[in-house]
Amino acid sequence: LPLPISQALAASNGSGNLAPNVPKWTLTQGEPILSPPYGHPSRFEDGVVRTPTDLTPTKTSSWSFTPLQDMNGTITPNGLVFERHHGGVPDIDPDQHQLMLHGMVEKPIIFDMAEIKRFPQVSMKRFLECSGNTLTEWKQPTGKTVQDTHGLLSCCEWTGVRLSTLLRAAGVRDKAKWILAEGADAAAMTRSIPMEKALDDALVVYAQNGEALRPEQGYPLRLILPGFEGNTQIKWLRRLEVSDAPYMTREETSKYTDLMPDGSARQFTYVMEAKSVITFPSGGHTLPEKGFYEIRGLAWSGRGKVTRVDVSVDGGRNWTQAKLEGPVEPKALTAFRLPWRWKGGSALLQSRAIDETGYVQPTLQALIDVRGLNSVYHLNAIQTWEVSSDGGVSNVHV
Amino acid sequence: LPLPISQALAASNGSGNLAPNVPKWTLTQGEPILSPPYGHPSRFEDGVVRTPTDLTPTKTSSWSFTPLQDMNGTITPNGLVFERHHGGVPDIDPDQHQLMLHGMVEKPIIFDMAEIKRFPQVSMKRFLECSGNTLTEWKQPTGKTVQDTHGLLSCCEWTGVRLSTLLRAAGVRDKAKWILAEGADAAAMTRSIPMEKALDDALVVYAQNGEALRPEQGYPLRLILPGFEGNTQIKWLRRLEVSDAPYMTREETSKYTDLMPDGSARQFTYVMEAKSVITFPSGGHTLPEKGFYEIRGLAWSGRGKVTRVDVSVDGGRNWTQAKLEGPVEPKALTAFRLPWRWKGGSALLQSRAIDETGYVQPTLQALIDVRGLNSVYHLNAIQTWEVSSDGGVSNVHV
Amino acid sequence: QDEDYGLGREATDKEIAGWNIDVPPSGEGLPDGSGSVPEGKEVYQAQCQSCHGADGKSGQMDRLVGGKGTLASDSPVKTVGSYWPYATTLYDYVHRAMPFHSPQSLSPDQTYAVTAYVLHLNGIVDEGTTLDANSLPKIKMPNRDGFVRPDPRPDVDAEACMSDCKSGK
Amino acid sequence: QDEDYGLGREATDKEIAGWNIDVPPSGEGLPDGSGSVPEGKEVYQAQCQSCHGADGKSGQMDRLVGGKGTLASDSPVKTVGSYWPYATTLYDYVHRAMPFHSPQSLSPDQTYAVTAYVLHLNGIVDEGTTLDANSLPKIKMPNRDGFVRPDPRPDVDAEACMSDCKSGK
Ligand code: HEC
Ligand code: HEC
Ligand SMILES: [Ca+2]
Ligand SMILES: [Ca+2]
Ligand SMILES: [Ca+2]
Ligand SMILES: [Ca+2]
Ligand SMILES: [Ca+2]
Ligand SMILES: [Ca+2]
Ligand SMILES: [Co+2]
Ligand SMILES: [Co+2]
Repeated sequence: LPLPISQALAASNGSGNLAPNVPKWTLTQGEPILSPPYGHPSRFEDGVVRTPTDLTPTKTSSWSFTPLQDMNGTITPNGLVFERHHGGVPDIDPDQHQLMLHGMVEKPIIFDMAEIKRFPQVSMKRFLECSGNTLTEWKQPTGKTVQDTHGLLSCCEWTGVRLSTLLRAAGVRDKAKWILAEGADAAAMTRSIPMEKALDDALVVYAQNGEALRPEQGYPLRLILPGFEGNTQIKWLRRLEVSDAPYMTREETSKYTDLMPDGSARQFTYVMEAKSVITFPSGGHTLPEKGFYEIRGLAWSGRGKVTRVDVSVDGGRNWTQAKLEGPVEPKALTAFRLPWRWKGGSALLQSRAIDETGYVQPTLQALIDVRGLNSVYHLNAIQTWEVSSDGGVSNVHV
Repeated sequence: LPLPISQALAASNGSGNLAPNVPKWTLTQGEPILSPPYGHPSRFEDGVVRTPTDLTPTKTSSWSFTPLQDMNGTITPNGLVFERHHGGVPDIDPDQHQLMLHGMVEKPIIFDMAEIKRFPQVSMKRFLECSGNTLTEWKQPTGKTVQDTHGLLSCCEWTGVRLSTLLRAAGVRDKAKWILAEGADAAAMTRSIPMEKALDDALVVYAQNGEALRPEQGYPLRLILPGFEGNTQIKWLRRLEVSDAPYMTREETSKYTDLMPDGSARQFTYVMEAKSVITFPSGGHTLPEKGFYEIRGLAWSGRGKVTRVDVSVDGGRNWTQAKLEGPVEPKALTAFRLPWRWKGGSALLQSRAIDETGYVQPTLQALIDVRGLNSVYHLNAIQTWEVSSDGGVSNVHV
Repeated sequence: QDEDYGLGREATDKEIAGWNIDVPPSGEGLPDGSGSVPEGKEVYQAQCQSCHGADGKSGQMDRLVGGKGTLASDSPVKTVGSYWPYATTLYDYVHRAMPFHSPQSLSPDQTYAVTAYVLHLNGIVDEGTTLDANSLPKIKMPNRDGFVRPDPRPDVDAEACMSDCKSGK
Repeated sequence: QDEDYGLGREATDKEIAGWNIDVPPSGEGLPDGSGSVPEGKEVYQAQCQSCHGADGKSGQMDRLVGGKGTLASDSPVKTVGSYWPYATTLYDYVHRAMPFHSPQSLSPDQTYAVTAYVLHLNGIVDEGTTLDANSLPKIKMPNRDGFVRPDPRPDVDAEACMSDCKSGK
């Protein structure tokens, strides 16, 4: 009998798994189900992981970045959501976790996790961005990749109870204007939240992209304040105290305040303003040849929906409106895409988001003109990637 | 000096981490960032995993179930997406994976992965359901949990290129009516896809919930046919052959055909009809006390958007419209919720989905009246969970 | 919309030949070669019966033989013989996926032969049969006309009664 | 909408006392006890200076001392002394989060004392100072009025020019 086709072809061609050969993984059974029961990415994606900052002297008060340059779509898988902790990730037994709600309320209450999960539930897809995202980019282009420059950014479907529902259960007193939110981590992280936000769209969540919150995202309970700077969205949430005044915690005085050129500092700058970034092609990518590419990126606004994204390939001289992936949700990452033909030579790629308030993402110089170079947080400027004539892509200022 | 507050309280109260004590995880630094770089769930969620069927003699042609009873929201995290393979999960090197498109086309083409990723991209959140989902439930209630009864169901944001874009690149001939899609796994899984579907909303995807497809979901490339039975959405996609006739593969003759009482069998029953299931409370849950609970579940339709879900607590005698979580996307899992007060005693919980075509999810008896008991696939009947007077919840037929 | 993206390259005939393994009812793509029932018995005993049983009925894995006349009964038995509409599917599937642990390892002759043998066990071809690219597609399977298309669903027309409904069924 | 879900239970005063550790500018919640600058120096040397330096300026971790007059310069130095608007924040933060590896381990006396010492290093209180629940909230920090509220953003009014725009800046 002659050789079977697959072996004959394998013998006739050196290039292993490419056509006309039948690849080796077709010729034998693969891995069984539940390999493992909770799955993980292919080993060929081992490079797609969060990366550390090198700016912090400890690794428990530190941050790590989401690998945006390798991602597609608008959901951040839970394993890649960026981290920012001030006292490490606690290992909390949910049966021994409580939420205390007290202060200027009719009835102070303690909830256990099972009780919190029984309240009416809502889910919403919302972005999460550290207000320190992009902070290395004020003076010169520093990050090599979009993970370095914009990786303190993620977007998940969060599920939990509206904070307003819990507040009504306790009965908020008339003069109450602020809420202190406190975490159960070693930093006992605290921020003051305006009552208006608490009664608007604030959530107390226990689930993230369908499953329980991840430990580094506040398991078993965290605050979600859609569109607010990440630090306010207290993780490992254990306590909410209602008050008539802000608490002036270290994270809203020493940190997360924005120093202006005159020496004054802005305080309670909560909202993450409209921002966008091209994720493909972006720093570290290489275009293999001239021809068709789709320019792709993400846009978001803490004030509501992104209504438009423009893209420039000449450093901001001319712009074309990109296509947005729908449904566009408020305060959520929104994917934009624009077809492009790279003709070789250098190109300067930029994107510019516009949100439903009409706010237009500014240039870096426009921000610096107002804020100087020492405000640290809230750099939401237009990012430029230069494609050089060899196809390499790098971070530049124009 | 007196004892610090936290130690004084710890000494005064035996219950460790509960108020007024400061929990031990607050009193010491937690884990550093990147513990690990690609994150995983809390150890306290170790029970939330996919579970195997016990119906298959091998573990490489087998399936595993998504733990719906422990989940919230509409996204299935990639590690929990149900599995159904016929030759195990191949370990494919994406640099050695190709897609061949040939047959009744002007120009047969081979793409490598890098080329496929350069085509214009789309993302959409769509459900995936095996047409064998719920097959154990025709004759009597069998599964204990909603993972057992409905766990061949997941929903992800898929990103890739429209199949129609690839077909246009090859130039489909006039008489072409079908496409054979083939996988690179050991089953070389094949199904015939109608051209109409291919040109409508079919996708060739490489990303799932933001990151690369998981190995058990077809890494590096799979077909997504929104609303069609899962088996047609060929994983590890390596070949598309265009033809004027269906191929009559084993999976569309011997399997995935629906035997009627008269001995005839329906073939090419692709669409997953409107279906819903209550995930809380569901089989295996226990209600700890009388009082307020929110009835929660998922609804979906392969024909488009879910427009309404009704819930009954008396076994189908009286129904109340539940609230749907928006934005409702077509052919995507849609969360529904209804407040409920359990007064003790027995209750029979049911949900009923209605889609934009006006189709109403049927009772099991209505299906059996038409299809008998041996059609195996496409059981989309109303599910009943009985809450007994001790708060236990179990699977029943009414 | 019909933009030429310039992506991908033309597949060569040789590349296509290596991967184009399917065998549709027309028989298109069936390779040269042939196999007889006795040859198939040898292949079957060496490579199949450990899983599917000596008689094709008693193995741990899918039953391949019997069940004729049971499809309309309460306990239908669906096999190659009782249920499969095309013999080409048997060739296609055995070559692509069997034996389970060495898919695509059978030569064309072996595949024709074991196909003939499984059909013989089902009483569809007699012991003297030899199958090849010409004869295989011509076999008329017993349940050839047993399949209904297109999909007749929706096949139930439920109403969304809201109160005082007939409970359950 | 204001349905009583009957979930959760009333927190007792004792439970609240155990967790209600914050110290806002009003001083509400400051415990009994007191601490002096010299006592604070002892605490600091034993528990703080390994990370923050003997002078509060030269440690591996955050600088706690100095920087006055630099806020409007090109190289601002933000410390407790130059930047923090409230002394209560220092008490609050040191008690809740310091020393880094043993948060909430300092007694009220120790916390008052080390707070006094850090303020003294910054020249805000003199060596003879003893702090307690009464005196701490009254300290006027140098940069008390340095903060602007409410948030004045949007603070740039970019235009979405589409063609022939002034590139870049
Ligand atoms: C090691 C075990 C094993 C061996 C050896 C094996 N098979 Fe199979 N066979 C299976 C399994 C398991 C299935 C079902 C696979 C699935 O459904 O994904 C199967 C399915 C089949 C089917 C489809 C049955 C149906 O009704 O759909 C046919 C036909 C078949 N085998 C023929 C053969 C032939 C011919 C050989 C030898 C050349 C062979 N098998 C060798 C395990 C085996
Ligand atoms: C093992 C190292 C370590 C020790 C010991 C330590 N600290 Fe710290 N301290 C830190 C780190 C790290 C930070 C920054 C934490 C962050 O930003 O999340 C910090 C921050 C601070 C800050 C806030 C600085 C600012 O400008 O925001 C103060 C105040 C402080 N420490 C005081 C103290 C005092 C008082 C002690 C002793 C009772 C102490 N620290 C002991 C490591 C230490
Ligand atoms: Ca929503
Ligand atoms: Ca979409
Ligand atoms: Ca090319
Ligand atoms: Ca073919
Ligand atoms: Ca209760
Ligand atoms: Ca307080
Ligand atoms: Co801010
Ligand atoms: Co079907």
